[in-house]
Amino acid sequence: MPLGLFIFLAALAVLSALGVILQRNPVHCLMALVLTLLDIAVLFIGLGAVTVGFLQAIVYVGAIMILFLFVIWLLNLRVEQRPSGHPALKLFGAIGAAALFAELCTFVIKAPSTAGLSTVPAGFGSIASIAQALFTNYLIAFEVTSLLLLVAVIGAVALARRPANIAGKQSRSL
Amino acid sequence: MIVPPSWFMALGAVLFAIGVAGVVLRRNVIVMLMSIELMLNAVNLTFIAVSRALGSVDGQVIVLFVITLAAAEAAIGLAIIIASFRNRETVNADEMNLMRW
Amino acid sequence: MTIDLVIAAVRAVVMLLLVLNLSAVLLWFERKGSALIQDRVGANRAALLGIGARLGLPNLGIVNTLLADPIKMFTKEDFVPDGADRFLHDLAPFLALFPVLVTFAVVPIGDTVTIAGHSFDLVAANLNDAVLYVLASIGIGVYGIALGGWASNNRWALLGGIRASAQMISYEIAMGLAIVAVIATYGTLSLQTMVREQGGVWFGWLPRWGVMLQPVAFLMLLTAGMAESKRVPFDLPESESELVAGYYTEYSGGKQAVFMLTDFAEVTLVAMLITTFFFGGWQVPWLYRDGFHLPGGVMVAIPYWAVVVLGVIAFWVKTIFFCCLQILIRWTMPRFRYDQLMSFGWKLLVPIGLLNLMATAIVVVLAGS
Amino acid sequence: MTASFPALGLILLLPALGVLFNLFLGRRCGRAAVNFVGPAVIFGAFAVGCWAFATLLTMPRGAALAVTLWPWIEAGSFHVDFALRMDALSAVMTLIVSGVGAFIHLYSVGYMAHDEDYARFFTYMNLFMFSMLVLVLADNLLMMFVGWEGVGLCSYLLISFWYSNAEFAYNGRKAFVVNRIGDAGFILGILTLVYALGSHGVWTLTFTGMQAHREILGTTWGPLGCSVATVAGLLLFLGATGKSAQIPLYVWLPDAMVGPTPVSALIHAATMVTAGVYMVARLHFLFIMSPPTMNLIATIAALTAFFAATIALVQPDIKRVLAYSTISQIGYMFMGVGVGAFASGIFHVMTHAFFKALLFLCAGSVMHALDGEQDMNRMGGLWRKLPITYATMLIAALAISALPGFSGYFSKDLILESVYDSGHVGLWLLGVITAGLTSFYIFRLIFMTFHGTSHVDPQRAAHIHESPPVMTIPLLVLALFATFGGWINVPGHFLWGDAFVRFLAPVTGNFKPVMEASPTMLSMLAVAATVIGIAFAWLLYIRQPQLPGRMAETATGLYRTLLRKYYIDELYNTLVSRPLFWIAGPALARGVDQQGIDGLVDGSAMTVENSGEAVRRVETGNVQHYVLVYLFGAVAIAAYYLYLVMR
Repeated sequence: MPLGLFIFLAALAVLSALGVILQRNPVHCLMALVLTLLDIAVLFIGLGAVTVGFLQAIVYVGAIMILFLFVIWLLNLRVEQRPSGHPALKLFGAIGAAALFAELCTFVIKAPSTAGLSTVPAGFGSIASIAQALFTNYLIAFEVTSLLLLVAVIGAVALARRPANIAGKQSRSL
Repeated sequence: MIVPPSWFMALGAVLFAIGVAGVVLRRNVIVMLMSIELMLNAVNLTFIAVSRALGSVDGQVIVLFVITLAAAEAAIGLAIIIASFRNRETVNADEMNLMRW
Repeated sequence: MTIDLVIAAVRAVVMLLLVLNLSAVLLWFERKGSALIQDRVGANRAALLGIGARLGLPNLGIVNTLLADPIKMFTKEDFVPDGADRFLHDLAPFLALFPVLVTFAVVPIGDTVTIAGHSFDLVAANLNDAVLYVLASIGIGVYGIALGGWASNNRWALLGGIRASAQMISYEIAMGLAIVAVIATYGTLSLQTMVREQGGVWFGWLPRWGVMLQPVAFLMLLTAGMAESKRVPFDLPESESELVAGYYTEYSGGKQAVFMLTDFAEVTLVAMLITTFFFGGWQVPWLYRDGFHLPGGVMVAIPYWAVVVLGVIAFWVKTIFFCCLQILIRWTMPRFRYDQLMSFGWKLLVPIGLLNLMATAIVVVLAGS
Repeated sequence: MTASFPALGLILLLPALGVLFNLFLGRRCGRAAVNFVGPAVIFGAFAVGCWAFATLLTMPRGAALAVTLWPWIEAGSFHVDFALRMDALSAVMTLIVSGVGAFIHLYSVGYMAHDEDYARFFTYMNLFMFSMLVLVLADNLLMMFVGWEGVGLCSYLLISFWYSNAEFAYNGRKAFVVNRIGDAGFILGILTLVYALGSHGVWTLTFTGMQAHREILGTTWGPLGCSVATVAGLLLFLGATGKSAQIPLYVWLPDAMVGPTPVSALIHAATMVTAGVYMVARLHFLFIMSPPTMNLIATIAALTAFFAATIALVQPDIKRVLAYSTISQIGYMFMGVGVGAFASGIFHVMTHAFFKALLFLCAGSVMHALDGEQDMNRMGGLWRKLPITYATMLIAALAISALPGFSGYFSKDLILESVYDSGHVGLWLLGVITAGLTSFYIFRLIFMTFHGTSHVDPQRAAHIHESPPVMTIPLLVLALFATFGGWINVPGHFLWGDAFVRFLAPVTGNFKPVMEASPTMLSMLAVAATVIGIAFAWLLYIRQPQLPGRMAETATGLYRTLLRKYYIDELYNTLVSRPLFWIAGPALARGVDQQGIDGLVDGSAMTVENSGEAVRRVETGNVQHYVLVYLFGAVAIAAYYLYLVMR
């Protein structure tokens, strides 16, 4: 990936991420997050993980974020009025996050510089290569994941379902 | 010039730290969930960078699993938020303290 | 280097212009087509200095649709209601249009050509993972509608937005299943490769079009595609009788024009995808690189550039045909009820898609072994 | 030589199956099934035993049948098989046990006819038979110990069979505890042998194996000064005193009489209590190597015989009289083995099994007629009403008092002769006196029960009835054996002389007399003592029934002492039980447990509670606080790894 492109994407990612946590309006936060995710998807593609990048866009942006949007609408969230959180909490939180950031960066710097991008095999990151890994080495994990999703679906339905008495009124809404 | 993977990792670190800050600083539970997604993606970015550096596809597979996990987590988390909102009429973390001593 | 950039730019721009103009043409088709169907005259007032009339030609309303309407729309006041989220309200239409337009980048409209020693396919961007790219951009397309509805600070708009996003997400799954079956059939993610796969014939006369292999997927993609474009019978997000105008109730002027443009662009996109997946894209029956090989064994030699041109023409003919088909359906069908819509998507299309996918997988494996 | 004879397994299998059936299906299948299966399996075992015995007879002297069922313990070079071995000795015991047991089971069918818990009863009985046969047929000491404990358990279960009665349950516990003391000795004895043999590299507990290496047993044992044989012998004999009710551990047996009478007959007269004798005979090679042990056994045995006989003189309870008589008879057996005449001891085991079982069954029949009455002062003049019982019991009495011609005569006479010949003249004298006492108390029992004027309270007297055939047939059969069972070993050389002893000789070795005396002369004396005893009984209880009472008044002290069994129970209570109870109660329970341990436990719980009370404030319920802590944890961990990287 060319340097300029990377710098642009990185800056965009950081800015939009900051937008996620700094804005007051949940929908704006969500939009910022969507932007971040797309940006990261592009970074994936730039790193040769083409399939994963597109999947990130499809699943994350196309589905999960919409879910967030729905919930925000369902709860009819507006701009937060009161300043959020306890000041001490904020202070320590900021300190902690900063410390963690410093440490992580140190790691990255200390890490054995794999600058020499190892020459990747042909079709690296293609859907075929991923499927190869997924259905051989990670087969069990794959199956278990399907189970996880099933459980999540059932759990979500069970949790968010309204009590039967008022459920009748709301069907056919929207 | 070609950007070394470590830069991507550094970017991942930044995003992760931002996500952490979001989880700790924001009261709105939904925004906290968003921040968690942010952290997950930061980690994903690192994974992808490493997989590129090592030329192995495993990192990408793991990212796939993480995405699946994120989907499940979002579904359940949001469902919980809805359920609790029905009872408490709030999405502020510091007002959801039923588990208090 | 620069020439490559130039070529790439040219390819992109050409494709974009083609699509936009086709959308305009489709607008005209729709006006007059609906008039035809409903036994009305339709747009027939505006004329350019009455030239047509003087020449004794019937007024086909071309001026109305292609000239007057755009001018009217883009000169109208751009009204933003109180309490609306101004930024998102402005952003939404373009957020809706953008993903659709970029999708066209991967649709191949012709065979390989060579200009000044540079040979390239007649497609804006020849991706290997084109199908994923299509799905991704369609997925992103939801936001424009949804945000447009939300940002208008209007109940009908919000309901329309919610309906739209729910509907699109639901039918994306059906669409995805159909497309996955196609992928399994051709074993590739590149649209250009798929089209090449569809060249040639079976039994010496039957064109190897995908619809022969995946009829179910074809029907599913047609249905889901129409649902994606939110047109009758899937137009609940903008159903006048229920929601005024749905998600663009509060839109007027240029931004509404953009929404409408999005509609027609989506129609075009669906048509192009169907063409590419199931009807051989730019393939002309019995036409090979060196000319026609008619079933009778007759061989008509044709220069290669002519072959390419024929292919491009064939592609647009097929595309326009499917656009017209959608318009026809739009003016023929009544509207679904919302629960019907959902149960149709989830309880009919998705299971069928899964079964189809399973069958495809089995066949592919057996054929492969 | 040893021949493989897998059918031996059947002898154990059949009672085991009986146990399973009665335990799980008994209730469901009903009384009839249980009444059939319970005795049937034992008769089956008896039949198989006879078959094996017959096979054994066809083989040359000293042969044995054996079968290894499965390897049991494999610990390094230490190896124990679950194996059965039937030589002359165990063959005789098997026949006694299964034969007598079979008839007693049959008798039980009638005796327990009115009890609701018949299934449980036969479960226990069969289990007892199984354990006893394991004990008898074991080919190694460890297996024998299993049977040993098994019979102990069954004895406990059956003594307190009517557990709803607190006293019965208590007596059961008493028997169990006393037996534990003896069994502790038994275990220590086994361990001693294992240790001693093992230290010489001989890792075996099979009797043949130990006999083969008996020279090791002779060696003096490191820890103590004396020989291995002495140490092990003493310990094992302690076990024997427990199981076979010898001084000092006999106290449980009289109280064990609260169990159902068939139990008393089978377990506490015929079979289990003679296990000690069998064990000593089985390990004769070990005991012979330690003269002090042998002398101790003989002495204790003689004292027990005399001592128990004296107590039996005055007991009013019919079963207690028999119980003490059992103790004293076992004393005779131990006398025999104690002086090295093992065959004679086993011989007496056999005859005693016949007549004592018969006595108990007759007593049971009497009680059955008087619905449960045990006090002889409330009986009398029953002989017309219970003719069969009377006849058979009379035969048994004659047998036990060793009148010539009856089985008891041959065995007791053989024992006394051997005792005399072995040079223990004092013990012999004691034996003779005891013979007199025996005949006295047994005929006292007969007279008080069947003769004289009836003291039965009227409403009972009305419906006194002879027992049903299912009970009387065993009586008759046993009477037959009690009469002629002894003839198998007629003394001297006329007829088939000493067949029994000669049959056992290869196993138990021949008895070598040190001083010869004319057998006839000795038996004359013994018979004389017997006759005198009978005469006294007749005088006191037929001729002048008022005499005993007067004697009791004149010699109050002596009478009370005997009546209260020399206050032995009281003695044990004060010497052993009380201190133990004190240690357990005030000292340990209240002192250590309630103050110390409970204090610790409660204290810890209190600490936890208080600390929890203090710490719970941390649970603010606000997710973000937890996240914050979590975050700092992550920071710390990352810092640690950072430190590792930096280094």
